[in-house]
Amino acid sequence: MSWILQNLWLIPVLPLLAAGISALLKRPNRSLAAGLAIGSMGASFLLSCMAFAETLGKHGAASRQFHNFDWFALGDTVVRLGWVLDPLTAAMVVMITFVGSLIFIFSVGYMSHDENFTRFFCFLSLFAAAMLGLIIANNLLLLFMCWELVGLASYLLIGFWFHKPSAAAAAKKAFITTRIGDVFFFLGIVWLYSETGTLLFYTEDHTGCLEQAALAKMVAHTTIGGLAASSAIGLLLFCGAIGKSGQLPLHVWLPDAMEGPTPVSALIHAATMVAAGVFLVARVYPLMELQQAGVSEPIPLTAVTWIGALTAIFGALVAVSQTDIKRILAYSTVSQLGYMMMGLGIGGVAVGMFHLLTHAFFKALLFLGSGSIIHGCHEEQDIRRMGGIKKYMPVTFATYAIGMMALSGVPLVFCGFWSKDEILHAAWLYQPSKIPFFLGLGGAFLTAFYMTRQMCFVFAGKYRGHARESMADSHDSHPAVHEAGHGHAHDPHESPAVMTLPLQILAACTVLLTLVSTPLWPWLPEYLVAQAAHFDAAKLFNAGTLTLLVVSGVVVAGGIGLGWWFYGLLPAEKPDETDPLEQQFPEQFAWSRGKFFVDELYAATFVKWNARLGELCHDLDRRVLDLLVSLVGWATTGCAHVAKLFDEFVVNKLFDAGCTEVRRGAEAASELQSGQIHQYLRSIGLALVLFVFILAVGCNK
Amino acid sequence: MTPLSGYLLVSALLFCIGLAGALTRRNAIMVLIGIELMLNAANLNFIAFWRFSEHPETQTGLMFALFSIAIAAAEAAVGLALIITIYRHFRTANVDKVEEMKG
Amino acid sequence: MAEFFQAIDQFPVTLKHWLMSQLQGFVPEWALPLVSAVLSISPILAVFPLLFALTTVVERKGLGRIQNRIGPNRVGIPLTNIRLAGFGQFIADGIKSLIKEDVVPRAADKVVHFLAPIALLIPVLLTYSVLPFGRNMVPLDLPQTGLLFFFAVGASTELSVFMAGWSSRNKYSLLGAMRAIAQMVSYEIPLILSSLTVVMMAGTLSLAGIVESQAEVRFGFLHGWHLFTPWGFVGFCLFLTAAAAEANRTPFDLPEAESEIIAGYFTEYSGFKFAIFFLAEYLGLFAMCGLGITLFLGGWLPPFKFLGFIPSWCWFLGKLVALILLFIWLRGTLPRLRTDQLMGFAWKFLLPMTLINLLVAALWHLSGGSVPLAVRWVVGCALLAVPYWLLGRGFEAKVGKREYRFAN
Amino acid sequence: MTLPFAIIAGLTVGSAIAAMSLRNMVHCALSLVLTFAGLAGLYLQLNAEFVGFTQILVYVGAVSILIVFAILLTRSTDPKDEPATVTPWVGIAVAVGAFLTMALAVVSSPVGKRVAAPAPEVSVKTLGQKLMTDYVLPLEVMALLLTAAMLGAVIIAMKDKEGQR
Repeated sequence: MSWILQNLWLIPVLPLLAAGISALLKRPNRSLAAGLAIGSMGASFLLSCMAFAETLGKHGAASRQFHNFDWFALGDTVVRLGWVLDPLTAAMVVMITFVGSLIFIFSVGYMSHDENFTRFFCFLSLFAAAMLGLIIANNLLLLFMCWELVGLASYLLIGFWFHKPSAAAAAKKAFITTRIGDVFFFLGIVWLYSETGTLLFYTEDHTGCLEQAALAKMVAHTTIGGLAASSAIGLLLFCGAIGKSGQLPLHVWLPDAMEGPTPVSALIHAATMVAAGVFLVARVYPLMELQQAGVSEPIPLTAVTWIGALTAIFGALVAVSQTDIKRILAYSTVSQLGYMMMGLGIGGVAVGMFHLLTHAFFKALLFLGSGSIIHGCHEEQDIRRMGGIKKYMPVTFATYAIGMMALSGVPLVFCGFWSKDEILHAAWLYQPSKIPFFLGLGGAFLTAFYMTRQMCFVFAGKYRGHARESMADSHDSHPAVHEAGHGHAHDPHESPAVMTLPLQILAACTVLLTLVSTPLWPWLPEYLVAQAAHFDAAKLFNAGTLTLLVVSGVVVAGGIGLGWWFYGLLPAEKPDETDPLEQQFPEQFAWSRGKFFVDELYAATFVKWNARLGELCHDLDRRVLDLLVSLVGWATTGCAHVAKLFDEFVVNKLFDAGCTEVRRGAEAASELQSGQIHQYLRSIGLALVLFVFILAVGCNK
Repeated sequence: MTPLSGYLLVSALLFCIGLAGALTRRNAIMVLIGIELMLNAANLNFIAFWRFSEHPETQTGLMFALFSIAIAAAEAAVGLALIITIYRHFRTANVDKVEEMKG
Repeated sequence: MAEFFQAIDQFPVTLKHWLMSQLQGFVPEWALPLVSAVLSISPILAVFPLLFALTTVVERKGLGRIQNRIGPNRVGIPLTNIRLAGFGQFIADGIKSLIKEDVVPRAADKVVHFLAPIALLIPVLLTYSVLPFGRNMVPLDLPQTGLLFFFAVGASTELSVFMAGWSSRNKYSLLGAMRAIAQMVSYEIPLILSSLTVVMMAGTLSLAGIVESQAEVRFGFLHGWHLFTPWGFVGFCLFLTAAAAEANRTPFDLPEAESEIIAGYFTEYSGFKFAIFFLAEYLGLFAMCGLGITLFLGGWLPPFKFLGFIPSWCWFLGKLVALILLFIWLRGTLPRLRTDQLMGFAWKFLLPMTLINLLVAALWHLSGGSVPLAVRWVVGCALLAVPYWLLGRGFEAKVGKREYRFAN
Repeated sequence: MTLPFAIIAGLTVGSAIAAMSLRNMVHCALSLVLTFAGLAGLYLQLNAEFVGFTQILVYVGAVSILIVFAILLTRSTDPKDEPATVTPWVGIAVAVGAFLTMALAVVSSPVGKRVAAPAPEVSVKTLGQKLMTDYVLPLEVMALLLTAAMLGAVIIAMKDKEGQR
C-alpha cells in the first residue's frame, strides 16, 4: 500500500486543523488565520497531487485503491469507515484544493476590510475539510456526515453577514431546502444498509454496496409498485443530489445563497459544494445504472436525465432577465448543474464529471471576476449601474471574457465548449428520446445569449454608477467596507494583485485544460473512467461529431450574435432604462424576471400549509391541553386548602408545643457552649484520657 | 537498641506537652503549635510502629506518616490564615477573647 | 601512565585510608568512626573557606574591572614588598574582622542574636557532606536521600535569616529578613522542581548516582551530561536563576540591598559574626554551584572522554570556579529587580517553566529508544521555546516601559 | 536505650516543653523548630531517612516560617502584663492525666517490649512506586487537598478590597 493511500486522510484533516486552530484565535490575528488556511490548503493540494500521481497510468479495476478501518463495534456489528482513491477522487481533490487555494488567496483581498476576517477563514477551512472528506469517503455514512458538515459550513458562510436580514434568511432557506433532499437521502442510506448490511462502497472481499454481489441482490428485490430496490434507493439518493445541486424543484436556495461573500459563492455555490450532488451520483453510478428487469432504461438515470435537462433550460431562461450580476451567475450555475446531471444520465460518469471539472474552473473564475467587479464598483451588484468597466479594470475584463467564452462554449480553444459538446453528443445518441438534446441545445443558445448580455451591461458603454452616488449609501451591503474610500472620486478601480492573480491563474487553466479535453486526445474524460487515452484524429473527424460541432458552434454564435444585437449595439445610457428584450416580449420577460414564480408558488403552498399546521397545533395546545392543565391546577389548589386547615389546627399546635420544649432544653444546653476553645479542648482531652484508660485496662485483661 | 516503649513514651510525652500547651495558652498561634506537636507525636508513633512491626517492607507506617505530614502542612497554612483573619477582625489573637459563638 | 593518573585521581582517598590504618593502634575502637569523619571533613573545611577568601578578592577585582576601576591591588605578603597584585587582601580583611569590636544592640535579643550566624553556618556546611567532589569522594553517601538531604538542610537556612533579622530589633534587619525569607521560599520551588527533572532521568536521589548516570559516552567522545539535552539545558538555566535567588546574588540581592536597607538582616552584626555571615553566604553559593555541577554538568566527569586522565576533583573544582566567575560577571552586569518583579518572576515565569520542563523531560524519557534523536530534540525544543516565548511576552507586557521621572 | 536516642529524645522533649512554656512567642517558635529537628533525628534513628528529611524540609523549611510570619503579623495589642495562659492548672492536670494513662498503657502492654528486627531495606524507589500504584488515590486526594488549602489560605488571608465591607 502506497504512502499516499495510507495518509489520504491528511488531505481533509489539514484544513480541519486549520479551522480548529483559527477558531481559537483572537480577532486581530488576521494574517495568522489566513496563513493557516492557505497553508493548509496548499499542503492539501500537494498531497492531492501526490494522490493524483498515484492514480496515473493505472487502468480498469487496478486504478481503484481503498483503505478501510474499524470505527467502532457494537456487539457483533462492526462499523467500518474508510477512504477510496480512484481517478474520480483524485481529479476532484486536485480541483478542489487548487481552486480552493486560489479562492482563499482571493479572499485575502476581498475580505480585507471585514472585521470578522478570522472567522471567515475558519469557516472556509471547515468547509474545505468537509468537502475533501466527502470526496475521499469510502463509506456512504462518512460521505453523509461530511455532506451535512458541508451543508453546515455553507449555512454559516451564506449567513456570514448575518446582520443583513436577507443574508440570514438566505442561509436559513439554503439550510432547510437542502434538508428536504437530505431526508430522502438518509432514507436511501438506511434502506441501502438494510438491503446490503454495509455502507462501504468497496471492500477487500468484494462485499461493498457498490460491488457485484450487493448490486445483484438489490436488483433482484422488488418492492412497492414493481420498483426494484436498487431503483428505489437510487431515486432516494438522487433526491439528496437534487437538494444539494439545486436541481429543479429544490433549486430555490441557490440564487438566494448569493447573499454570502463572493468568494463563498465562487467556492461553494459554483465550484465545489453544489457539485457534490453530481459527484454523489457519479460515486454511486454502479447503483444508478442498474437495469431493472422489464424496463428498457435504468429508472434512476432516466430521472437524472430529465431533471437535469429541465433544470438546464429553466436556469438559462431565468438567467436571461436577471439584473444582479451574481444572480445571473447563480442561475447559470443551476443551468450548468442541470447539464452535468443530464450528462451523467445519458453519457455516464466521464461526460458528467468532465463538465463538472471544467465548469468548476471557469465558474470559479467568473465568480471571482464578479467579486473583483463588485469590489471595484464599491459593492455595487446591479449590472444596470455598471458599464464601461473595461477601461477601469483591464485585467478583470480579460479574465472575465475568457470565463464568459468558456461558459458560453465558444468553439475550439475553450474547455467549456468541449465538455458541453460531449454532453450534447451523448444526448444526440440517447435512444429513448431526442427531447433532452433539444433542451440542451436551447440551453446552450440561451447561455451564450445571457452571458453576452451581462458582458455588454458590465463592460461596454460608459459607467452608469455615478447616478447612485448622489443618493446616500442606503443599501451599503457591509458597513465596514471602504470607509476610507468614500473620500476619493467614485470611479471603479482595478483590484489589488492578490485578487487579480488568482483570476489570471484560473483563466490560464481554463484555456490550458482544453489541451487534454478535445476528442483528439480526450485524456481527461478517459482518465475519469480509468481508461487509457489515445491520440485519435478519426474521432474528431467522423461525420456525426463534426456535424454536432458545427451545429453547436452555430448555436453559440447565434446566441452571442443575438445578445450583441440586443445589447451591444446600443449600450444602455441610464440605469433605469427598460431592457431591450422587455420591449420586445414584455410578458415572457416578466415570467423570466419573476423566476417563473417558483418561490411565490412555494410560499403559497408548502410554506403556507406548514404555517397553517403550526397554527393548528398552537390552537390545539392552547385550547385543549391548557384546559387540562388548568383543571389539574384547580384540583391541586383545592386539595391544598384542605391540607392547610389540617396543618393549622393539628400540626402547628403540636409543633409549637414541641418547639417550646426544645427551646427550653437548648437554653440549658447552651450554657455548655461558652465560646471558649480551651473549655472544648479540655473536654476533648478528658474524653481522650477516659477512652485510653478504658482501652488500656480492657486490653490488658 | 532502644525498645519500642521508649519511642512510645517520648511520643506520649510530646503529645501531652502539646495538649497542655493547647489547653493553657491564650494565643491562638500557640494553640496551633500545640496541635502541631500532637500531630508530630502521632507521626512518631506511626514510624515507630512501622519499624517494630513484623512486616516493615509494606511501608504502611511510612506512607501514613508522609500523608500526615502533608495534611499537617495544609492544616497549618489554613489555620494560620484563619488566625490572621481573626486577628484582623478582633484586633487580637487571644482565643479567650473571641467568644461570639457562646450560648 | 594510566595507573599514575589514577593514583593522582584517587590520591585523597588513598591518603585517608593510609592515615586511618596508621591511627588504628593509637585511637580507641569507639572513636574510629569519629576520626574517619574528621578526616573527611577537614579537607572541605580547609578548601572551601580558602576558596571563599580568594573569591572575595577575585570578585572585588573583577567588579573593579567591569566598573572601569582597578580594585584591591595593594596588600601582598606582609612585611615584604611583594604585592601579589593585591591577592593578599583577604588576609588583611580576615584579621580586621577578627579584631573588630563585636557590637550588639542593647534592645537586641542577645541569645538569638548570638545563635543566628551559627545556625546559618551549620546547615550550609552540612550541605557539603553529600556533594561528590570526585570519584569515590563523597563525605556522606546517602544512596536513598542525598538530594533530599541537600534541600532539607538548605531549607533550614531561612530560619537563621529570620533569627538574625528579628533578634536585631532593627527595622532594616527585619525588612531584609522578611524579603529574604519570601524570596527564598518562592525560589525554592523552582529550584527543587528543576532538579527533579534530573532525578526523574537518573532514577535516584543519590548524588553520586546522578553523576554516574551522566557517564554514558555518546558519539565515542562526548559524556552524556544532562546539560546536553533540551530539558537539561533549560533546567540548568532555571536552576542557575533560582540558585542565584536562593543565594541572594544579584540581580536578586534585595534582602541586602545596600542602597535601600543598609545591609539587610545583618545590618546589626559586626566583627567576626559579620564575617561568619559573609562566609556562610558564599559557602551557600558554592554549595548551590556544586549541586548544579553535579546535576547538570556531569559532576566530576570531563566533557570529553579523552580528557579523562585529568583527576576528577580537578574537574569539579574547575567547573566550580567557572560558575563562580559567571556569578561575579552577572553581579557586575545586571541591575537589581524590584520586589514585585522578583515575586512575579518566580511565580509567573519560573514555576510554569519548570513544570513544563518536567513534562518535557518525562516525554524525553518515554520517547527514548523508539523515536529518533533528532525528532526528540526538535519536539523538546519546540515544547520549551513556545511557552518561553509566551510567558516571556506576558511578563514583558506586565512590566511595561519605565519612566525615569527624575532623570529627565 | 542507647546514648544517641537519649540525647535526641531529651533534646526533643526539652525543646517541646520550652516551645509550650516560653513567654516570647518567637522563642516558642524557635524552640518548636528544635523539636521538629529532634523528631527528624528520631526518625533517622528508626531508619526512616526519607520521612526524616521530608520532616525537615516541610516543618523546618516551611511550617515554622509560616508560624513566625503569623506571629509577626498578629503582634498583640493586649497589655504586656496579661498572663500568657488561662487557668493553667486545669489544662496541665488534664495533660498529665493523659500522659499517665498512656504511659500506663505503654508500659503494661507486651508490645512495648518488642525489639526491632534488623533494619529493613527501604528504598525510595519502592516508596515512589507504592505511591503511584497502591496509594495513588490518597496521593491524588492529597494533591487536591493541598491545592484547596493553598487557595483557601490565600483567599482567607487576602485583604478585603476597598469598599467591599
